[in-house]
Amino acid sequence: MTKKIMEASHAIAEAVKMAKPAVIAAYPITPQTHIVEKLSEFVADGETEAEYIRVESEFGAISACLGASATGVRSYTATCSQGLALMNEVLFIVSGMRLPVCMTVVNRALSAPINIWNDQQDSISARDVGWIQMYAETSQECYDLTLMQFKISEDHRVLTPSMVCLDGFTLSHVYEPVDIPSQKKVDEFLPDYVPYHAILDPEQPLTLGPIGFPSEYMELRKSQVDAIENSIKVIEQVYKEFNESFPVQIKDSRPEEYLHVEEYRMEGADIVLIAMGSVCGTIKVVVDKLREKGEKVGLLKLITYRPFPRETIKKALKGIKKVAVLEKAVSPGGDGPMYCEISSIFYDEKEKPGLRNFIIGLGGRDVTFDRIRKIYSMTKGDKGEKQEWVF
Amino acid sequence: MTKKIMEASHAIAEAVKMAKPAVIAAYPITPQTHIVEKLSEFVADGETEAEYIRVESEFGAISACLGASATGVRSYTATCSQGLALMNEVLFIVSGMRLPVCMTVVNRALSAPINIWNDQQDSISARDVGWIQMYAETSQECYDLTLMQFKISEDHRVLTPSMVCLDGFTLSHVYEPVDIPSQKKVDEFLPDYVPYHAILDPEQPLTLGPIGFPSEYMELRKSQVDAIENSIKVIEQVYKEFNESFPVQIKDSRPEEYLHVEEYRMEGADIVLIAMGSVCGTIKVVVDKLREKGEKVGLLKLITYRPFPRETIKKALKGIKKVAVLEKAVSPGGDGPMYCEISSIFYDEKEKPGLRNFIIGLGGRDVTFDRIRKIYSMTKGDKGEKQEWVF
Amino acid sequence: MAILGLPEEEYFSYGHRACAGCGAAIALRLITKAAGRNSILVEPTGCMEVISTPYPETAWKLPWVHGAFENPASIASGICAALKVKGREDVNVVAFGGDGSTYDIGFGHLSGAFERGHNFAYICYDNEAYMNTGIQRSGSTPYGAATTTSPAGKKSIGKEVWKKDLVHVLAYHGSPYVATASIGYPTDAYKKIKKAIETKGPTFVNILATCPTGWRTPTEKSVEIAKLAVETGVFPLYEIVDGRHSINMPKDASRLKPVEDYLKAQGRFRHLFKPERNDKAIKYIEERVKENLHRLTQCAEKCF
Amino acid sequence: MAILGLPEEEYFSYGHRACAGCGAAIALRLITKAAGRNSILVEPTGCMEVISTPYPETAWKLPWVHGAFENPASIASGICAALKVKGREDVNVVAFGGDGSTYDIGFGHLSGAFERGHNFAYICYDNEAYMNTGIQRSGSTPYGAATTTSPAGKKSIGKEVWKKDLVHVLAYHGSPYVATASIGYPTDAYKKIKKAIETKGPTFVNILATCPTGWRTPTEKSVEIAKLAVETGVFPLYEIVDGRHSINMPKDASRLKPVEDYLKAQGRFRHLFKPERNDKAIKYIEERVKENLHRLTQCAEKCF
Amino acid sequence: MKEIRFHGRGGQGAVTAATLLAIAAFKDGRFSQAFPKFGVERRGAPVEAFTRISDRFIRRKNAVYEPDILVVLDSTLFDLVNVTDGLAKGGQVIINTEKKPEEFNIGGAEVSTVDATSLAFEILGLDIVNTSILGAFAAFTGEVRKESLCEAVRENFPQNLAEKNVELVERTYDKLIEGER
Amino acid sequence: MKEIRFHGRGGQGAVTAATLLAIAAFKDGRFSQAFPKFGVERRGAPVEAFTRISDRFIRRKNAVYEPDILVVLDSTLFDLVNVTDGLAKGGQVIINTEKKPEEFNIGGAEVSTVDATSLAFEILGLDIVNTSILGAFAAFTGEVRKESLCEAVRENFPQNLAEKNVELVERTYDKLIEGER
Amino acid sequence: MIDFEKIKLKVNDKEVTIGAVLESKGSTEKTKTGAWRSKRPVIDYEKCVGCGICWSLCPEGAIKKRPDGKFEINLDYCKGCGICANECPKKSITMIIEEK
Amino acid sequence: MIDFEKIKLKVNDKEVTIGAVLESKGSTEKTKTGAWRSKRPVIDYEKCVGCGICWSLCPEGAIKKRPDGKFEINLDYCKGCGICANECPKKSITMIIEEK
Ligand SMILES: Cc1ncc(C[n+]2csc(CCOP(=O)(O)OP(=O)(O)O)c2C)c(N)n1
Ligand SMILES: Cc1ncc(C[n+]2csc(CCOP(=O)(O)OP(=O)(O)O)c2C)c(N)n1
Ligand code: SF4
Ligand code: SF4
Ligand code: SF4
Ligand code: SF4
Repeated sequence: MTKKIMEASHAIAEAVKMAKPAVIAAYPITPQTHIVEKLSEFVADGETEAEYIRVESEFGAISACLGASATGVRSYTATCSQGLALMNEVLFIVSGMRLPVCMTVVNRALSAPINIWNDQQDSISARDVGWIQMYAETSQECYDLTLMQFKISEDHRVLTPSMVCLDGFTLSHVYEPVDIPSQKKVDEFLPDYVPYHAILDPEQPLTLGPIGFPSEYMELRKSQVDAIENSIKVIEQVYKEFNESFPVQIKDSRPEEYLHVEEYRMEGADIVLIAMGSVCGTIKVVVDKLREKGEKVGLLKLITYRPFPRETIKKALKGIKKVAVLEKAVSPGGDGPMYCEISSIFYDEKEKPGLRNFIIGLGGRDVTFDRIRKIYSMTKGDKGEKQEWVF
Repeated sequence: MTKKIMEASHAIAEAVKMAKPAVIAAYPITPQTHIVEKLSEFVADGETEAEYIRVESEFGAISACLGASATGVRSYTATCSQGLALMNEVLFIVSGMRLPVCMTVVNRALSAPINIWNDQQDSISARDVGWIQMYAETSQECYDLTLMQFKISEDHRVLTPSMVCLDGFTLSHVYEPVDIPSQKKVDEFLPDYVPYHAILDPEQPLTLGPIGFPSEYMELRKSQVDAIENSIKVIEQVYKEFNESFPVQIKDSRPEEYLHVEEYRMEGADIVLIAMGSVCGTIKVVVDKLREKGEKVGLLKLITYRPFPRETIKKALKGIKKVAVLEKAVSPGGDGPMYCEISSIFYDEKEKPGLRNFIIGLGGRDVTFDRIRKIYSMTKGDKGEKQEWVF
Repeated sequence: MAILGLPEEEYFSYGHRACAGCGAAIALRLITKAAGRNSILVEPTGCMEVISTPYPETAWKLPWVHGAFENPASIASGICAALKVKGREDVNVVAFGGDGSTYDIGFGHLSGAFERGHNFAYICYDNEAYMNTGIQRSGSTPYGAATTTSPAGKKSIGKEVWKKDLVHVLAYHGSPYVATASIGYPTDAYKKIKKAIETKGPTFVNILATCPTGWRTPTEKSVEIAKLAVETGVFPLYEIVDGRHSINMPKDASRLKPVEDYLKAQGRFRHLFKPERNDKAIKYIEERVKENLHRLTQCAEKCF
Repeated sequence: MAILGLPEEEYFSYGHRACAGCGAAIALRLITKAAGRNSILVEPTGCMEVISTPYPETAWKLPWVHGAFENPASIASGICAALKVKGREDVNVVAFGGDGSTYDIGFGHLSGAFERGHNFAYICYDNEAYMNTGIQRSGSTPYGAATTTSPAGKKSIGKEVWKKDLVHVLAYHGSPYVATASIGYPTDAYKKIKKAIETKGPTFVNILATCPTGWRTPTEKSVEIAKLAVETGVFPLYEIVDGRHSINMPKDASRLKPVEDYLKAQGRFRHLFKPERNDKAIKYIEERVKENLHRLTQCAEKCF
Repeated sequence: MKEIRFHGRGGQGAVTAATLLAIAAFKDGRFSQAFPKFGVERRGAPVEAFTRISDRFIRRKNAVYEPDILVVLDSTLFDLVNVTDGLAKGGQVIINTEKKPEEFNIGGAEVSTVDATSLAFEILGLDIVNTSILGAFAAFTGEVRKESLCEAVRENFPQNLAEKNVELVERTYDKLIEGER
Repeated sequence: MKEIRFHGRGGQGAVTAATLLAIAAFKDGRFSQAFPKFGVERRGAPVEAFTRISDRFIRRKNAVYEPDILVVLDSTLFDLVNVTDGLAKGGQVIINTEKKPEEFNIGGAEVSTVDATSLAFEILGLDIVNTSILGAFAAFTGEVRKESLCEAVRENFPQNLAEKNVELVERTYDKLIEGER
Repeated sequence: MIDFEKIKLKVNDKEVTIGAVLESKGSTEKTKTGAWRSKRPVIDYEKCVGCGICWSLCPEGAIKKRPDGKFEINLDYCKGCGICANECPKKSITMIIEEK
Repeated sequence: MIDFEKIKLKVNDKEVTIGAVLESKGSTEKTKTGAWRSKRPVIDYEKCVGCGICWSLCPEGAIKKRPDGKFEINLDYCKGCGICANECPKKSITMIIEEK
């Protein structure tokens, strides 16, 4: 166990190194580069046994991970934005083949116009691809969730690839304190990957990726959807095990206990803001300040986004009067993606909170204290439209 | 005006030919092939002036369309499934650049396992890319919507690319009666494309596709989102103009009047099924049969899906007791995409219908009368879970 | 047990759903025989993938994986890396795809894998069009051939540009072994594929495989036509080993059969002869075939 | 007005945000001069795109479009087709990108566009790594160079494979004109680019462009080092016109400067000399440079 | 509405037959629809194709499960697939065969046979039976007019094949109508 | 909490300085955070970097708008960018310059200057001032201990540069503390 | 080793495997594609010299070596393409039309 | 022709163009990148023979021909890379440190 101050990118690289993947295949893209550069150093210096494939594109990266994972080893990649969009087709394939590939997404806006700064459009627009998604607020969470994602994805009940998402620059390039446990403890928590359903090996020849006819395709899809739905329980278990194995070392650098959501000062709250990722840190500060002034406000931070923890959210928001959903992504011509999903949770409920949608921080627009305060007061005062962009 | 019996694919090829695009760039993929093969014939026989670029991939196809559209000419492509997923990155770029590229999507399931049959996962999973989407039930609608999409996309208030989606095989490969108007009438309805904001021309050198900083990116995105939101009115106008220019020739082969939605036997209905695409034809037959038995059931068919016609839907469902949303797509780990969007429309309403979600027809699973009846009776009897897969 | 130098054991089972007379299916039999039991196979989307794995059936008797249409070379890269880490570098990694995947949509990734230098063999079963989707032109479709996206018509003679020379293109990627082969010469093809698999580094064999459906030829002629392609010089057989060419066919152009024999035998070239003969196009093809052969011979003699 | 044979007019404006001493910026000046006013430019994502179009500013004075990182050749294809239909085939279509786009992620599409035979020129400003994202290795990075994804380390000597020979690869696509150039020889480069633009069909020039930031060289040496690359034979200058080579540099290897001079001048090769000299690697580089030159000379003399 | 299912082998023209029938019915002033069974079948493999004929625009887009009429282009298919699967009660079956209807025992269905192969050989010199069997269809069912069929063939076949096939339709039709066989 | 903004030019090491400061503060047992202004700036262009120091874990991830302390690595930046933008009332400004603090007129702020360039030339033989100015920062603000800074430098610089830079930190610090200038 | 019993799931009324994985056992042999055939190869063993050319070229792999060194055709899978007949150097194979 | 006034939109408090389109007018000249410079080239016109080599090699295009045939440097944009000084065959350019 070492407490260090390090970039979130490097915390992830550390976690990946300590998870001992056999194959890393990645293509550089800002702001993911610091992760893969660090991993390259580890490889160059022999600090990891992993093979690093310097692919010619992100399409190549995810495909190489597919190949490696199908050969029965742990495989890892990292990307974002244009790179994630370029992987789109293969993302569906990897999850359909139930290969537990693990990925880091360093959230960045999508072109056009081209923009290298943060929002979450990239991974949000990949919400249908059948991957587990978790979002990190801090460098510590980056490290922790990265370790956990391998365990979750590879669980035999899950066998579903996963993304850990962190905000580009706003988190990825921030140096802050992180606690890195010992390799021994990590090994205990995360044993080697043992293939369960798929491995390319002349000892037992298998056929992976056949054609699925109308007579079976829908059942195959259902079994995949069931697996990701059921993973909600497995994720809870892994969170729990992690909480027990790795108690908090640096106060406030992560939730006391990992759960699908983190409830921040929600006791007795009338108004709750919902958000994901690094902006939650900033919101917490504003919540503290508002609470000081006697405002009954709290934050509901989503950590697990796919599978969408419907029951947990519903429970957490029970009795809340007004909820503001803050999103760093849109669905042009439709309502905010997270807004829609939350509204669907409450559709059948008698008692439900007032729900507002705020689009924030697109393309690196900073989410300042003022902007958060504005969202709070608009929500409180029922001002503005159902969906508001906070510029 | 000729009434002909033809494959929906060919109806689309006819419409494209008559819309006189300058550049067609497409890559073959089942079940889109009949469209591009027909277009290839037209080109080979000199029946169109269009340049057909036989690209090396769908990524190339959409990029070539981008280039052509940026040069100020009408451009067209067609694809589906793996091909649409491969285009993903550039779809966002084309809409961000506000280039009115027009595309046909011949809906097909996504791998893995690979499956060439119909569902709508491909275009539904592209609902965030900033393109207009319309879904056709019949060959006539394929023809009509294809003509209209050019007019809509190129409207100076819109300048947003569009997809016309039709079910693979289930519609694309069906021969049925279609009325093809004269070229003269088509020319009147659809004049040449006149670039408004972007053209690559040495006469007036422009820079297209610059880098957008955090200081402007969010405003640029907003202006794009506004355009697609506002297109709802333009689409209505174009529908109207089309209705006037091209009255129905073949009864029942299309709505009497194009609107964002088609209300089928919704007068006095207690229960309404919502669906898109060719399955609506089958549902209509079942609705008729149920009505004969005195059941108060109707169908709400969505034609416009992006922008999502929230107000129209809300109005149409006013007073309805129970609604079943039938979807040929899922968002693994989340609720049905359309289900979420519809629930979000009603979030703030006091009076709202009971809402159910049925996943149907994935990977070519036929949607039979029985399955539709089952959905109806489950909805009526409040049987089953909120989301049900109808195998 | 070997017959005609080919192992008797089959790794690609009957019951597959290829058309009768499919040349690519012959190629698959040869590829799998050359690979042998200790191999992992990678295949992109295409006819041979579709006809071989109709879930829950599979024609394969070896480890086999299909991902997408574009990425067999990338998947193979991942497998190679995984095997390296597992200390199982004795296992052959063999990717094979149609020309659509190889020449077009998957070529960027193939090029990348060759640049990186993975130890795998890539075999293209070259049936000169996208057959699975119904005979559309590919970068490998020969000049003048009619396909559904390059139909012959009033303003079109079929494919309007020459076939991409992928074998040399990959040779110039620094591959230690590239070769052409034809299902018309199964023993030669088998040997070349085996050599490709045994050579360390990224290697390539392009095996011409008649598609009776797409070429519009009688099913029984599949092998005959694949031979004819070689005998007329249209599809020369050669190897490039570490940059050195060696041709294994008559280098003397005068000993070749007329190119016309090859064209006439196939429906996809019918429009060059009917309703009237297109002398210009036929001549162009003949000359270019001759020129290519000349260059190849020169290379074999003098250069690399 | 011309100076040193180069038109005086500038189409790429100052105020752009390239690093001081950026060789690629020199290349852009040359490319735009060769293209001239009647041109449309296409550029992929990369340093030169980022530094030239910081909205709402632009350094361009010509029609210019950027789509993505992968697709300049495809966008150019669309433009060519559109111009054809508009009857404006007099307009030059010039695409240019860094080596990352050209050699790697965009190469499949470039290959496709060359196969189809569009009438456009593609210029690669070759700074031998992904610079925009912070100096990662590309298919063009030379053997032994340290980058952030191929760092030198205990188990690594930097990039472990040889630079992709894209010029020949594209020549074998049947391009009527391909060439190498260097910002060290601006007039030569200008002429070649102009020739590429004027030649009908898909043409290619690979222009070596020092990146002081990525190569870890002093800014004032950018041109000197680009010359040195040629003078040492590391980056030979030649054209291939309709398949025939012609070399425009000393063919006599004995008249070349030592390869070491080139390596030593650059931080990216420092680990080959410090802390201790890596004789094996240096020798390997020298020999391979010699061998390449030898092949090239042979081609120029005997073959094509 | 009548639902018709064609059985043939990949390459035999069952899909074309279904389409031609739909076109002809449309020419008769009726409404129709035709589509293949969407598969990945290759040449030689059993295939199916469907036609629906009605007096109103046909809305349904689901598969045909209970055909009223079966058209079997190749009698060897009986050994291969369950040809009569779902055949509606009182349905009709038209088979290309040299055999007599009595030789087929298809519970309750009305069986008609035609030696389309011989006719096709006679007129086309080829074993391509899809137009011949359409002539038989017209003759046996009366669901479509011979003239419309001929027109459909004429418009949709390449010039060099059209007339021969029209002849084949007519010959088959006339022969059967005249009860010659 | 103290918020510090560094101004420099691309390539001058402002980002490294901000990071080292954060590391040093952490070594002091405090909490800290460092990050650059996220841009596409190239060598030579003005850049900014930030450090936050606090006694609790720092949660906020928004930008720094009202820095308490400014550190200016290159005084020519004053002509280029609005260096003092948002400077908190009573804030501190540390400038690398030969000039005296009095020569700068920054409304209300406490200005300190250090000739880091000369010191860097003297000790490193190079114009790389980021470690020197950190020594000055420690001396002027007392927000971080010299020893921690030295440790941070030692751990984060390549061996061949570490000791010289440690010397530079110390020299600068000592010189300023002793008030020698 | 993958235990195929473990990776089977029952969904709806169908049994499917996780990720659609299959054992590479050549299970297409369940489908007797010989039924597609309209012509059938018949070997004249008088002429056959057992060279094996037909064997090497059959797209189906439907020709097997007999103990006597000659070759025989597995009509369960032979699709009747006629390649063997066309390529047999001894012209010992004839294609005959299948009985209907 | 595109009318730039028409394609401007006011969003929030910013004016943006549809699709982020710009006129290719070399408007980066608004940004005086000369400010990035830490060294400055000074031409000794005694030595300069007006060959134009510096002009051809400046990455900024910051060197202009003067009416007298010699060349001058536009210090608004010169970033001080020193290429001109390094390449001048007459060694007529010296790089001097910018005043701070
Ligand atoms: C991204 C993508 N685009 C298109 C397709 C459709 N597709 C599947 S196979 C195929 C053609 C295959 O051609 P080839 O590689 O030559 O193999 P063949 O079918 O000839 O054996 C196409 C276009 C696809 N599966 N994925
Ligand atoms: C699909 C995708 N992947 C990655 C990136 C990130 N990216 C942008 S530019 C670049 C490198 C450019 O390298 P090169 O083409 O050599 O040009 P240079 O920057 O050296 O001028 C990369 C990796 C991207 N924009 N899009
Ligand atoms: S990093 Fe290199 S290529 Fe990019 S602007 Fe700087 S010098 Fe030019
Ligand atoms: S006819 Fe064809 S399929 Fe049958 S055995 Fe001969 S080669 Fe094989
Ligand atoms: S090719 Fe002819 S001779 Fe040879 S084994 Fe076959 S049947 Fe016998
Ligand atoms: S120093 Fe560099 S930027 Fe300045 S004028 Fe000389 S070459 Fe141009």
